This record gives sequence, C-alpha cells and structure tokens, in this order.
Amino acid sequence: MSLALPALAAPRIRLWRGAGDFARAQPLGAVSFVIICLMMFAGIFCTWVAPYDPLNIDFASILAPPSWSHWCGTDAYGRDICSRLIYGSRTALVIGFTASFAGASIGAVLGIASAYFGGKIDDYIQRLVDILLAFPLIVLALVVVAAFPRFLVGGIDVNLIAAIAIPIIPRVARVVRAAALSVRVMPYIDAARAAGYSHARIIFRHMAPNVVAPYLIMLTAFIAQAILAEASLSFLGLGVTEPTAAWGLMLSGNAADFYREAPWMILFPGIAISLAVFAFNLFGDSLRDYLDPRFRV
Amino acid sequence: GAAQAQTPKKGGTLNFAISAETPHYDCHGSDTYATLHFSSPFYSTLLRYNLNKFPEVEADLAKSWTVSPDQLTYTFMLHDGVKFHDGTPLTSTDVKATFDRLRNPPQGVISNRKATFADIESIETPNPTTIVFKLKAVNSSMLDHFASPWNCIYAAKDLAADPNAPKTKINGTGPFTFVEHIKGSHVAGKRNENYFKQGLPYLDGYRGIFMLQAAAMLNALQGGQVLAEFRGVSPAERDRMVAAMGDKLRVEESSWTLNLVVVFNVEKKPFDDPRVRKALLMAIDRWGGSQGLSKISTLRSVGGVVRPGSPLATPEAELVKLPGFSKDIAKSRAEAKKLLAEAGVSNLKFTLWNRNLAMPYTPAGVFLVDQWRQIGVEVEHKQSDTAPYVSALQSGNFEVAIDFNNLFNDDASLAMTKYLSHKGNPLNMSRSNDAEIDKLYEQQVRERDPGKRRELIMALEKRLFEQGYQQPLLWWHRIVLSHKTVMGWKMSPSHNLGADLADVWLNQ
Amino acid sequence: MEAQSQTAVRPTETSAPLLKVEDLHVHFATSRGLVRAVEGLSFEIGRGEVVAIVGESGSGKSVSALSIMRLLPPLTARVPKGRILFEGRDLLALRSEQMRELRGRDISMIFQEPMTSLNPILTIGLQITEPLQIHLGMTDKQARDRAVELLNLVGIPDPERRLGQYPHQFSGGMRQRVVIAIGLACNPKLIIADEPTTALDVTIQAQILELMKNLSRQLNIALIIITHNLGVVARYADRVVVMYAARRIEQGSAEAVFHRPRHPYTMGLLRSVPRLDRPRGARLETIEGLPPNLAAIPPGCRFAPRCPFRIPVCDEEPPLYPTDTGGLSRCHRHEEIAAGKITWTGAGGAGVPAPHDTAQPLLSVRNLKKHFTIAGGLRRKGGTVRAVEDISFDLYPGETLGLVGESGCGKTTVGRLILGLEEPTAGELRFEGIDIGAASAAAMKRIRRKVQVIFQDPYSSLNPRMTVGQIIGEPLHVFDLAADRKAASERVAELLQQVGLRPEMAARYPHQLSGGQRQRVGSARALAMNPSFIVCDEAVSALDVSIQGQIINLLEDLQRKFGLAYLFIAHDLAVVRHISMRVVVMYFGRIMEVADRDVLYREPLHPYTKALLDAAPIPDPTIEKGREPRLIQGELPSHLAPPSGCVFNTRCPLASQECREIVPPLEEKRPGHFAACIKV
Amino acid sequence: MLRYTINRVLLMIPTLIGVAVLVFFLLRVVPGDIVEVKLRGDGGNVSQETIEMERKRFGLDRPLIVQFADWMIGMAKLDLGRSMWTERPVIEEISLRLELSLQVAIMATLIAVLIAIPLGTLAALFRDTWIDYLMRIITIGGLSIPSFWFGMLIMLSLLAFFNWLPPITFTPIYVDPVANLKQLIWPAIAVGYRYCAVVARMIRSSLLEVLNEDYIRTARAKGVFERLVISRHALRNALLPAITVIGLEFTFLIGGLVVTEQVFNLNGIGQLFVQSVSRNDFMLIQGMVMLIAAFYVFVNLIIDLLYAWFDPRIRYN
Ligand SMILES: Nc1ncnc2c1ncn2[C@@H]1O[C@H](COP(=O)(O)OP(=O)(O)OP(=O)(O)O)[C@@H](O)[C@H]1O
Ligand SMILES: Nc1ncnc2c1ncn2[C@@H]1O[C@H](COP(=O)(O)OP(=O)(O)OP(=O)(O)O)[C@@H](O)[C@H]1O
Ligand SMILES: [Mg+2]
Ligand SMILES: [Mg+2]
Repeated sequence: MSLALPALAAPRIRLWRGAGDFARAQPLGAVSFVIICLMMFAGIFCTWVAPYDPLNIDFASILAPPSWSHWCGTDAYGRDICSRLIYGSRTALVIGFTASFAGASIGAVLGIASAYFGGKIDDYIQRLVDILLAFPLIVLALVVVAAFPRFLVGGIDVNLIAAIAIPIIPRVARVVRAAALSVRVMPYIDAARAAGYSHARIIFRHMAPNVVAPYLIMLTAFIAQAILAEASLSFLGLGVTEPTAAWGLMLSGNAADFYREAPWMILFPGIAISLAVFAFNLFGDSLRDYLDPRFRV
Repeated sequence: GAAQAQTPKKGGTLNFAISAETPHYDCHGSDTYATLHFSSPFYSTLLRYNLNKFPEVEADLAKSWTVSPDQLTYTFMLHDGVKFHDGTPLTSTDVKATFDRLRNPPQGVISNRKATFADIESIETPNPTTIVFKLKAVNSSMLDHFASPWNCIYAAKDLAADPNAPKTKINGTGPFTFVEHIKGSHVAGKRNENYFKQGLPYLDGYRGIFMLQAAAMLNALQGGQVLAEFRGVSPAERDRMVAAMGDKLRVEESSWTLNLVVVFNVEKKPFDDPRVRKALLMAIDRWGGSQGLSKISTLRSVGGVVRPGSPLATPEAELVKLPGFSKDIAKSRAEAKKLLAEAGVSNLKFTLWNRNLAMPYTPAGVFLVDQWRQIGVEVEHKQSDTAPYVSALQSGNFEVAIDFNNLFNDDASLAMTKYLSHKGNPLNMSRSNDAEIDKLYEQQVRERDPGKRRELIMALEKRLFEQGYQQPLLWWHRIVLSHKTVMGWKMSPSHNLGADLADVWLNQ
Repeated sequence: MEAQSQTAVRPTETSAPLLKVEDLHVHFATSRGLVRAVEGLSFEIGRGEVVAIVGESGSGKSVSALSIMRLLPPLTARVPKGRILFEGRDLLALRSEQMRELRGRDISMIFQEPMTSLNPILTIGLQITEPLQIHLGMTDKQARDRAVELLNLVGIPDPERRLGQYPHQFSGGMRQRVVIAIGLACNPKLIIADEPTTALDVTIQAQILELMKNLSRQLNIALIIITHNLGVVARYADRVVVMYAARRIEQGSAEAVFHRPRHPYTMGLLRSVPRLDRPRGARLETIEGLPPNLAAIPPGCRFAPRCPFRIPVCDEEPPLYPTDTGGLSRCHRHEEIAAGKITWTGAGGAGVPAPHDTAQPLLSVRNLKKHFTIAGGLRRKGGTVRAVEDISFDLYPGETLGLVGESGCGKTTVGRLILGLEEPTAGELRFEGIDIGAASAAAMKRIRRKVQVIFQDPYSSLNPRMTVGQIIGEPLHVFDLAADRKAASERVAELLQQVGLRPEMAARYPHQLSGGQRQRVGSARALAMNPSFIVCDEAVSALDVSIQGQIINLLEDLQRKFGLAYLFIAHDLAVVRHISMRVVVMYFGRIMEVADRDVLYREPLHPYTKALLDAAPIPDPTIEKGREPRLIQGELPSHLAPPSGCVFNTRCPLASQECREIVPPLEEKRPGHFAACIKV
Repeated sequence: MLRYTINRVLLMIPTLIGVAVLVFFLLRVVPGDIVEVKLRGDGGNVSQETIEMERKRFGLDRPLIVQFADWMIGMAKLDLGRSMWTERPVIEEISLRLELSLQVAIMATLIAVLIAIPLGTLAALFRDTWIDYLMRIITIGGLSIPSFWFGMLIMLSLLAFFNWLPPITFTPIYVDPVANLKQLIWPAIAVGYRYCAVVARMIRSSLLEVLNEDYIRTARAKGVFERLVISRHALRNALLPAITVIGLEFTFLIGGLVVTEQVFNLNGIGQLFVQSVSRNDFMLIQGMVMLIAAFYVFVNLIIDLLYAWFDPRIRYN
C-alpha cells in the first residue's frame, strides 16, 4: 500500500498546495486564471448565459448601438453582439484548447523522442522541424483549410484545428527537445538505464514528467496563439464560417463595411479576443515564472 | 439629366477605381468586367447599347446597319478613315477576322462567345467598309449580341501574327491609347488623337487604379484619390459616403443584370424530389428578405429569370403566383412544412455551398440558413474559395448551393441559358434535364413577335419554378458612386456597359 | 554617522584590525519564510593575517562574505543588525557609490567557480584592466602593462598573447589564476576567497593555494579563506572561525582549534574525516543527524540535537565562552572538554570486512578503450577524446576497489562502461566470466541487475517526480521481484531501514530530503535488485564531512551484510584509502598504478601517485605548516592533443627523453603492485 | 569559422527541398484548379474542351511527378516559372510586392528593437517592481491584441481625430519618402507593437538569467560601475537570444502580414498569397513559399553567424 498510496496521494496534496503557492507567488497569474474560468463558464453555459439566440436575424434592429436591450449593440443582421460574443467564447476555447493540446502534445513526443534516441532519429526529426518552421504559416493554414474535405465537430472544422495545430508542433518540439536533452543527461536517467528498464518506460515514466513544465507553459501560451490564429483565419474567411458565432468572424465580413458608423461591431469582439488571449498569455507567463526555478526566490 | 445638358469641357485625367485586376486583356476570352473596365477604352465594337434609351442599340464602328425582313441577313456600313492605334487603317476584313475568332476560335484561343454567334452561317466583306453576316436561323437577340461590349474589334494582321496577341498586346480603335499597366497598381491610357468620332474623347487620359478592398476604395473615393468606381457598391457603403461627402458625391442606382440563384442538385437525395425543392423555395421570404438585405448588401429586387424592369420581365402581379414568391410567407411556410412531411424529410439536414465572397454571397447564405431554420431545416453553411466552389458545382459534389447568374448584357435569352438541360450546358449546376424547358427556350429565340416571346418566357419560368431545379434568389442592385465633377458617364443595368469613357469629361 | 565618528576617534590606530565584523545578522525573505542565514557573527582580521571560516554547507559562510562585500541579493536579503568596520569605516553605512569604490580596490573577492566567474565574451585583458582603469584611472597602456605583470605574478606563461584571449581558452586552474590576478589588480588590503579551490583538482588546488599564501605574505594582504576542507585550513590559516547553523560556535588559532577543540562539533568534525596521516581506524566516527533548518531554528544550543554530550542546560542558547586555549567556544561544557572529561566517541563498529577471495574475479576488465568523437563541425571542431585508453583490472567478490585520479582522467567513463551506459570502443568486460559484449539479451538483463550504481550528485540522481517509495519500488515490480503490492511495499520499508531511513520516508519526494538522506535512498535503490556489485561514482564527494562519514559507514555495513563488491570512484585520496582494499590510480585515461591500499599509500612507486599524495593537505596544522611544498607543475594536457609516450611526461619531475617516446606498460613491479613507469 | 559557415549553408539544402515537396503536393490536394477559376469563375459559358485545352496549355494534364520534376529543374536554374493567373514570371509578380513587404518588416523591426531594448532592460533591472509589472502588462498586451484589430483601431482613430486616411497607392521611399512613410508607418506600428513585445520579453528573461551569472557578481566585486556592469557585461550576453527572436519575427513579417495588409490595403506579399490561393495559382504560391522558406533559412544562417561573431566560444573553435 505504502507504495501505491503516496504515488496517488502525494501529487494531489501538492496540487492543492501548489495552487495556493501559485496564487500567492503570482497574483497576476491568479487573476488571469479567474478570467479564463469566467470564459469557460460563459462558453460552457452559453445557452443559459446568452440573452439572445446568436443566429437570430432581425432586420428590424440592424446596427443598433449598445443599449439595455443589446448590451454590445447588434450587427448588420440585427443579431445581438453580446450573445454572439458569449457563444463565440465557446468556439474560441474549443479551437484554442484542441489545437494547442494536439499541437503541443505531438510536438512534445517528437521532442522527447528526438532527445532520448539522438543520432539519426534526432537528425530526421530536426530536419522535419526545420521544414515545418520554414514553411510560411499562412500558406499552411490557407492550404490545409482549403485542401481537405471539411469535417465538422460542433460547427467547428477539424481542418481549421489542424491548420492551427500544425505550426505549433515544430515550435513545441524544439523547446521540449532542449529541455529533454538536459533531462537526458541526468544521473537518474542513467540509473534507470542501468536498471535495464525499457525505452518506453524511461521516456514516459522518467523523462516525460520532468519536461512537463515547459510543456505546460507552451500549452497555455499556444492556446492564446491558437485563439489569435483562429481570429485571423476567420477574418480571412478561412476559419469558422457565418453564421457560426466566432470572434474573428465578427471583425471581418461586413464589419469592415460598417465599423465606421457602428464601431461597436469591431470594438467588443476585438476586446473579447484581446482579453482572452491576454488572460492565457499572462497565465502561461506566470506559470513559467512559477515553475522555472531560475525565476524563484 | 442636368449634367448632360452642360457643354462638355476638354482635358483632365480621370482616376477611377477598378475593384479587380484582369489576368489578361482579351475581351473575347473573358467574362469579367475587370477586363472590360480595363480594355474597353482602347477598343470599339460594331454596335453598342444607347445608354440614354437602354436597351436600344446604336452604332459604334458601324455608321449604319440594315436587317433583312427575314431577319437572316445583317449588313453593316463601317465608318471610313478609322485607324488602329498603331496607324494601320481598319477595314471590313479586320471585323471579319474578329468575328471569325469569336465564333470559331483557332487552336489555343479561348472565345466565350462561341455559342452566342453559333447561328452565324457566313461573313462576307463586299468592300472595305461593308460587312455582311448571314444567319442559319432567326435569332431574336442577334442585335443584342452585336451590341455586346465583349466583341472588341482586333486588327486582322495582329491576329494573323499571333491568334493570342490580344491577351497581352493592346491595339484597338478605341478613344484611348494604351500607356502602361503596373501590375497590382493601375492601368493608364491617353487620348487617341485620331479617334474616328470627332471631338472625342474629352479626357486627356485616365488611370484605372486596382483596389481590391472595398474599404480602401471608399477611402480613396472620399479622399479624392479616385473620382469614381463603375462597378457598384453596397448600400451601406453608399450611405457612409453620402454622409461623409454630402453633395460632392453623385449616386446613381439601377437594378442589375446579376442575380444569385438557389440551386438544388437533383442527383442527390432527397433533392431529386420536386416536393422537397419546392418546399425549400417556398420557405424563403423574398419580399421581407429584399427589405432587409437591401440595407446591408447589393441584393435587392425580387424577380424571375429575366431582370425585373427589363421589357420582357414578368410583372409582380404574375410573379407572386409562382412558388417562392408568395407575399403571405406564413401560409407559404406552412405549406412548405407539409410538403416536406409528405416527402418524408420533416427534419432535413444539408450543407449549403456558397462562394467565399463577402458581398453579397455571405449575406445571402446567412439569410438562407436563417430562412430554412424557420421551417425546422438545419443547414450547414459552407463557404469556400472560388476554385473549390466552382469545381464542386461543376462536378456536382454538393446538395444545395448558391449559384450566380452573371448576365454580360441585358439579353433575355442569355438570362435563360442557365436553366437549359444539363447535357451540353455546363452552366446548369442543378444537373436537371428538362425537354420542355429546352423547347420553350428554343421557341422564344426563334420568335419574331415580342408579345408572343414574352408568353413563352413566362411559361418557361412557371415550369422551372414548379420543378424548382433552381430559382433566382434576389437580383442585385447597382449603385455607382462618383464625384459630381465626373460628367458624361452613363448609368446602366450592366456594369459591363459604358466602360469606354469616350463621352466622359471632368467639370473642373 | 557612526562610521564617521569611528574614523574620527581612531583614524590611524596601528593596532586597529583591518576588518572588524560586529554582531552581524543577515536575513533572507523567502517563500519558505524568513531564513536567518547569519546570526550575531563577529570576528576581526588584522593586516596580512589569514583567517579561515569553516563550517557545514549552509552554515552561512558565503553569505557572511557577500555581506562584507555588500553583494547580497538586494531584493531578498536584509542586514537587520550589525556593523562591518573596515579601517574604521562602517561598510554597511556607506553609500553604494562609496562601497563600489572600495570593492576591487581595497577589498576584493574570489569566488568558487572558476569556470563561470569570468565573462565568456570579453577578453581576459579587458577583464583584468577594467578595475585598474576604474579605480586607479590608468591609461590603456599602463593598465595593459600592469595586467601583464599580474599574469606573470600568478604564473601564467606568455601573458602578452594571453591578454587577447577569451576565458574558454583557459583551463580551470588557469582561470582561477586569472581571477586571482583580477583580485590582486589594485593591491587590495583584503581578499576574501570563497572556496577558491573546491572545484579544482588536488594538484592544481595546491598550486593555487600556495600562490595565494605567498602573495598575501609578500604584499601583506589579509586573507579570508572560506572552505570546508580542513586540510586546507590546517595548512594555510593563522586563525579559524568555525560556523554552525548561522552562528560562530568556535574560534581560535589554527593550532588550538585543531589540537584542542573546545566544541563538540569541532571535535566531531575532526574525528569524522578520514586522514592520510593516521592508521586507518576500523570505522569512521560520525556526527549523526542533520544541521537545523535556518528557517525554523529550535531554541537552545543549535548543535544539541546532534550532540552526544547533550545535557539539560543545552536547552538554552549558550553564549561564547572564552576558552583555556585563548579562543572562544559556544558550549556550556567547554571546561569539561578542556579538562578532558569529555572525549568524542562516535558510533563504534566492527572491523574491516575481509574480501572473500575466490579464484574467479567477479568483474574482469581487459584492454578497455573508450574514445568519444566530438560531434559534427557545427559548433566545435571535431576530434576524438581518448577518455579511457587500454585499461585492465580485476575485481573480486566482496572487494572494494578504489579508483582515484584527477578530474577528466576517465574515472566516470570506466564506471559507465561497466554499467553498460556507454559502448566500449575496444576491449572486453567479463562479469562472472560472461563476456558482456557478447552476452544474450536475457543474460544482459540478469547482469544488469547484479551491477548497480550510486551517483555523485545526490540532487540529480533521484527522479524529482517520483516518491522515494516509487523510486525504490520501481525495479521490484518491473522485474517482478515482489509477489504483490503488499510484498513490494514491505520490501521498500525493509530497504529503507537497511539504509537507515524511517519507512515513512517512502511517501516523501526527493526535494523533501537532505543530501545525505538522498544518498541513502540512492543506495536503497541500488540494493533493491540485490546486486553483487555496485559502482559508486564519487558517492560521497558532494556531501559535507559530517554526512560523508555516515554514508561511508553505511556502505561498509552493507558490504559486510551482503558481501557486495564496490568500484569506489573518488578524487579524495583519504576517503579512497579509508574504504577500499585495493586502489587503482588513473591519469589521463590510463592506469598509472595498482596496489593494495596500505602498500600504495605507504610506498607509492609512480611519480604521479607520489605527487597526488603530496598535494593532498592533512588536517593537522603542525604537520602541514612544517611541510614545505613539493608542487607538481603544469596543467592537465588537452584531451584533443594527448602527449606522446608516457601521458604524464609533461608534468613528471623524472621525465626524460625516452618517457616522451615509449608508452610505459603496466607491469608488476612487486608482488601485487603494478605501476606504469619506466623509471621504477 | 569558414567550415562552420559552409556546413550551415549545406544544411539549408535538404530543408528547402523538403519545403518544395511539401508545398507542391499539398497544393495538389486542393480540389479544382486555376483554369476553372479563370474561365468559369465569373459564370462564363465555356465548353469542357476549352477547359481541357487550357489545362494542357499549362501542362496540368501531365503526371504530377513530371510537373514536379519540371518545377524543380526550373528552380535549379533560378526560374520559378510563370504565374498561371497573369502568365507573367513569378519573380516579376513577387518583386512587385516584395519591396513594400520588406520595408514594412524593416520599419517594424526598427520600431520594435528601439523600444524593446530599453523596455526589456528596465523590466529586468527593476524585476518584481511596479515597472516590471507595468512592462509585463504592456508586453503581454502586445502579444494579445490582434495586429489587424489594432490596425483597424488606428485607422478608426486617424479618421475620427484627423479625418485623414493614409494614401492607398504605394510610392517607393526613394521616390517620395514623405508619401511613402505616410502610408507605411501605420502598418509598421500595428505589427511593431507585438514584435516589440516579443523582443522585450526575450531581453528581460535572458537578462535576468545573465544577471544571475557568477561573472556579473565578479564584475560587481571588481567595483565596476553598475552602468558598465549592465551595458558591458550583462546586456551583450543577453542580446544573443534576442537576436534569434528578432530574426525569426522578421522572417515571419515577410508574407505573414496577410491580415494587416488587408486592413491597410497594402499590395504586399501577404495579399498576393491570399489572392493566389483563392485563385489556385499554384506556380505563384509555390514560388512565394520557396522564396519565404529560402528567406527563413537565410536569416537563420545570418543569426547563427552573428552568434558566432558575438560569442568567442563559437568563433574560436
Ligand atoms: N539568496 C538567498 N536566498 C535565500 N536563502 C539564501 C540565499 N543565499 C543563501 N541562503 C541561505 O543562507 C544559508 C547560508 O548560505 P551560505 O551560502 O552562506 O552557506 P555556505 O556556508 O556558503 O554553504 P556552502 O559551503 O555550501 O557554500 C543557507 O541556508 C542558504 O539556504
Ligand atoms: N559523452 C562525452 N562526449 C565527449 N567527451 C566526453 C564524454 N564523456 C566524457 N568525456 C570526456 O572524457 C574525459 C573523461 O571524462 P570522465 O567524466 O570519465 O572523467 P572523470 O575522471 O570522471 O572526471 P571527474 O573527476 O571530473 O568526474 C573528459 O575529458 C571528458 O571531457
Ligand atoms: Mg558557500
Ligand atoms: Mg566523474
């Protein structure tokens, strides 16, 4: 028991204490975390939170300025911007999380493998990484989105997620590899090898947990990046398509035509994007400062 | 009106915006106004539309013309002393060469007018200033075809040298001569000093500046960096500019020879069932939609297959009887629901293909999704770039799509070609084959009496909508903005017309 | 203000000490709470005097030094109390600008890490001339000449050329010389050296220390040496300050402190170091337990918890009593100690484990070679490092084979080759007669289990993400050594007890353990697979003297219990002598000498072994001060350009022409005593 | 050093080939082709054979491998082929836009670096003080605000406050610097903000790292002026990692400005990308991708050489 129990119990305890320390050490981080939670809440319970149906066209109240009935005004179709923002947070989060998680995880595995095996494997992976890095993001996105027959999950195109996730892979792979290299030379890895454990065991049991810090940091940072990317792609009309509620989309299309008369059309979505991305960046940042011993007092 | 009354002033350079850049200069092989707004000022055509009394036609290169009573022979007298920009005089052989190229282009040359001039049997040139066209059969819109702006007259020797010369080389008889084309920036022309029409053109020259962002174009217009854009803007844009520029701005409006079309792929279930197609059409509140959409998009007029307001258009009173045009939308939707139930697809789900252009495709798509939502049909809106979109429609890998009918002039027959049977007609995306429609079309083309022709057209329309293969959603509404200083330019229902700038002058 | 009045009162009082630290307190505000790093430290040092500060790691030595320089981390560190009078001026009261002027000119400091304490992207020249130009306003020319002079002084050949070079072009010893040169640049009155040689090899260490000592004598510079190497203290210090848990616990002249310590800790410390000059006792006497956590210090005498002579009085904090030896001691019972009523007896124990000598060696190494080709020309020029060159030796069951040599000589590589962590370039390894190179996968797996390892660095040798329980238990269920979870956890508990840890520790994470405890866990992990042979790579080098003793004893106990064989890699000759039965001396990838311990230490044959033994200082001032230095000259040669013939010829006092030509074979000069030298 | 350089240059080749393969075959997955866009994009009534004819003319009917080989051979001769839309040389098409994109990128870089260095340094020096927090918020803001939205706001405020808008036609800086700046300064600012943020943060963290180094302590112990400690000992070491980000961000700006260019209606590489993708102008896309990839590897090379130049540990080995 004493073997199994601590294994399970200890991390949980540390998690809670960790959360406490984190809040104390990184007040900004804590704030950003609260913002993120709010977003998630809005995203998950949007059907209850949102005052209107985001798809409901109402030509009677086109481009209505912010008012009590429409907190953020309405857009060119008379749809309630506030509601669309709330529903949009779902889109943003789903894309942000899935893309960033997929990208970061694949990248991490590549990075660790690259560092652990070294030699040829390392060379090949590094070459691949170089190629992906040299490849202009925008083209990658444009083509991936255009190329493959689209496959929808909850109104969100998996291609879009792929398009956003792929560029993340090489970047994470680089960083994780660097971290993994320093872990690779740690005596406890030698000890594990001397004990004759399998590669899989050493990679996943001994190395992976020790590069989890850079992984987490990159993960949060790239959630932010992914949300931005989604916004940009939607702005180009490559991402989510009307009438789905998505922040980037709300800045594009006929917003371009109307934002001079109806600034609220671009103001609030812009703020929403910035705030969300800000929160994730700040959180990732604080996480870095918190996890990175160099930055600890 | 009043503007035209003043006596034109000579001189000045006109800067206007062209919201697309043409890939090449050849009118014959193009369908986009981008080519015309670029090339028209350099070229002449045999006839042209008289934009003051549209849709009447008037002479251009031809001084005059006669049509034989049996409507099978067209004879044109050319102006004499007409010179190409490179100095070579224009003769009937040049015209013949041009029309031969149009009706059966040599290997490697593309003519999008092949079908249009298919009825021509032979072209004769009795003398340098006379040219005679002999037709196989009566064609009620032949004059329209001769007046079409796409038939730029090229020099025979150029074509002899290289059939594709016009793609890259400009040598016409038009009011302006080519100066430069800076890719991604602008095209410039200057006055053709020996233009065959005396005293024309008024302008010393012009600059067509390519501006692909509407927003940027409007800024430029407001800032006076360009004085006009001759294709058309959205109402929102109009309103903004009016607000910004007040009476410095001239706004001209007209219905437009463009419409969006709802297309059902009859080869895909359940759209092989007329009831489903009809039901979906009936759920669309065109009259309401036109109200709303006209505020935010270039969509406006409700109409049948022929442009509303044109001589052969179906009057509203008749139109409202057709499925999808009823003004009592509640009743119409209830009926639609019933039809779907009969067809056994009460909770229908499908993907609506749409082109990825902000204006007016996106609004149309958003509108349709919303309309169909209201009879419990769940629609997924797929917007994609032109290439995938076109190929999907061409290959029939779609269920329902928003297609577009770009009429390059105001000819009724042209307006109907889209609905002819799929075989031999790549324009018909619904892939429907309907002998009756083909028959009606053929009859109206060969019909000499306008009254009877109109009957036929209405019959065709009725058949088409009852079957509901495809149906015009809304017709576009053209709004052209220009500074009041720009005079002599004439508004028309087609943005392909009046682009030669010969009569345009600046009032400074 | 006070500083001024001080200077006013006695401006030119010759007897006045150069530096006088009075009741210095240093606190750190950390996430762990307030760390009282230094408490009430007072000492003084006169001109030209050499004072040593010794003490356990973490006892506040460096912090004290840094606070004299006013170089403590500004954000976290506070000096709530105390004065530091330098020539009568209170440094703590100076404006930072005034302090800056003092630094490098009057007081300079030499840090522990020669590898990192020079700026990699600036030339040595610039780094030496910098203080000259800043403090003495020299012109480039003057500064340059002075720099050359300095480099000569610290014994760096060809200074003119060297000035233009960058740190990475110097060896560790050379860099430390440069650092010293910088320290000397402006003829300071005081030099503070924080562990100036800890990172260096014995031979180099001796060179550097001699150099510093001589310079301080010549230039009459006062010297504060911070170290935990008692030998160094004995050799160089006039007076000694012993710190324990942030406090000064004893002080006195070197002789007094070493011969007549008046504090139990000091006594214990002196008894617990293995010594080259004394017959090897059966078992090291050790100070059990750990120093207190400075964030939460228990009341009373700070050493009491570890003190065998603890009595009720010890519950209150003892003051500093003046002792009969003229020093100071912070122990209530110092008189009894003086009276000899109290003599230190650590945990006693049985005698040396006898090697179970059997015909067949457990491990036999033949002509082992390992060459590293340094990777592609991208960042570095390619080349091969001959880390291990033609090594052969046998190791018998239950035996401890010591492996000594200077840093970089290939000790670790040998260990790694035996562990199968590196592929040998050539040569054969036989374990229980089975050729490891040719062994089947199954056989390999078996061997792997029999051969285990304990690493040097207690911090990085345990996976920080696993609990002690998991670390020790892992092999059990990977290799099904335990029937079920229950059995496994029982085994873990048993192992923990065997290495002297309480079973509850299983729930802890490594970062919750002290260095010594981690080494114990490391040993437990090695034992879990009941091996017959353990490679101990510098297993105790990173530990404090007092802890070191504990681990060494542990290893011996285990050996006795399980008849283990050890390959004991270390560079501390005394430790090797203490624990091992036979000793292999390596130099530059080759074996120089192999002999039974006592033989080797009594009458070494190889000049290199001699040099090593000479260089190592003994913790006894009378002996050390008496002994005049027999220094081995020069640096380790570069691995990329190894010397021809005998690798040692570049530094060997006996070296002759033929030494540069023929590679001496390892021959049995006397029965059981091998040496690779043609001169003996 | 020389062999190092050669080595690096050789390493570029496989990367570029990889990019070529990737882009070529990736593009071929996109349904439909430029011929359809050209002839049917505007609903023109053209027969299938016409389409086929055009395909033939562009050589789209040949097997992919042949097309690929053709293209690669062309590139070997530094000929990127012709745009299928305008049928003009790809080089020509690109060079028209490159100038503008380059200028914006360079201006953005200047703005960013000039602001970032002091900003990052201050933040590091006053770590965990309000200065640091402020700078942290500002820079994270830079990472968070979409450049294109920022651009919109700039436009909006220009219009609102000065009722003025930047010119829309590009005038080369050597023709009329004023007009040129009037147009390009705004996008440069719009993207410069983010850029600046990235660099400043890098400088901050690497400076913090360097300030923990022993040699800084040594310098202080020598009594070097604090100014000098920072400028001579710390900053020079800390700038190395910053160089990398600067370089990478810079390459990103070439062709990465798509959205911003849209907002400011700049006729730059980014725009060209979007247009040619929407037209399936494969040759042009491929050409641009190769150009940018080459640019990327080249800048990386420069960075590494700069490293070597700055850092003697690399230079002398
Ligand atoms: N910057 C710091 N922040 C917090 N605590 C510190 C800091 N520096 C030192 N300490 C604490 O102060 C105490 C004394 O540290 P110091 O470095 O003086 O020990 P030391 O005697 O030099 O040990 P060693 O022999 O290992 O160098 C230790 O407990 C250490 O944890
Ligand atoms: N993986 C490696 N690649 C290249 N060179 C190496 C590698 N491992 C060790 N070396 C070199 O081999 C030589 C011997 O290294 P090794 O670590 O065995 O020496 P050591 O005696 O253990 O030194 P120390 O006492 O400092 O631990 C050193 O010069 C080292 O630089
Ligand atoms: Mg220390
Ligand atoms: Mg070692």
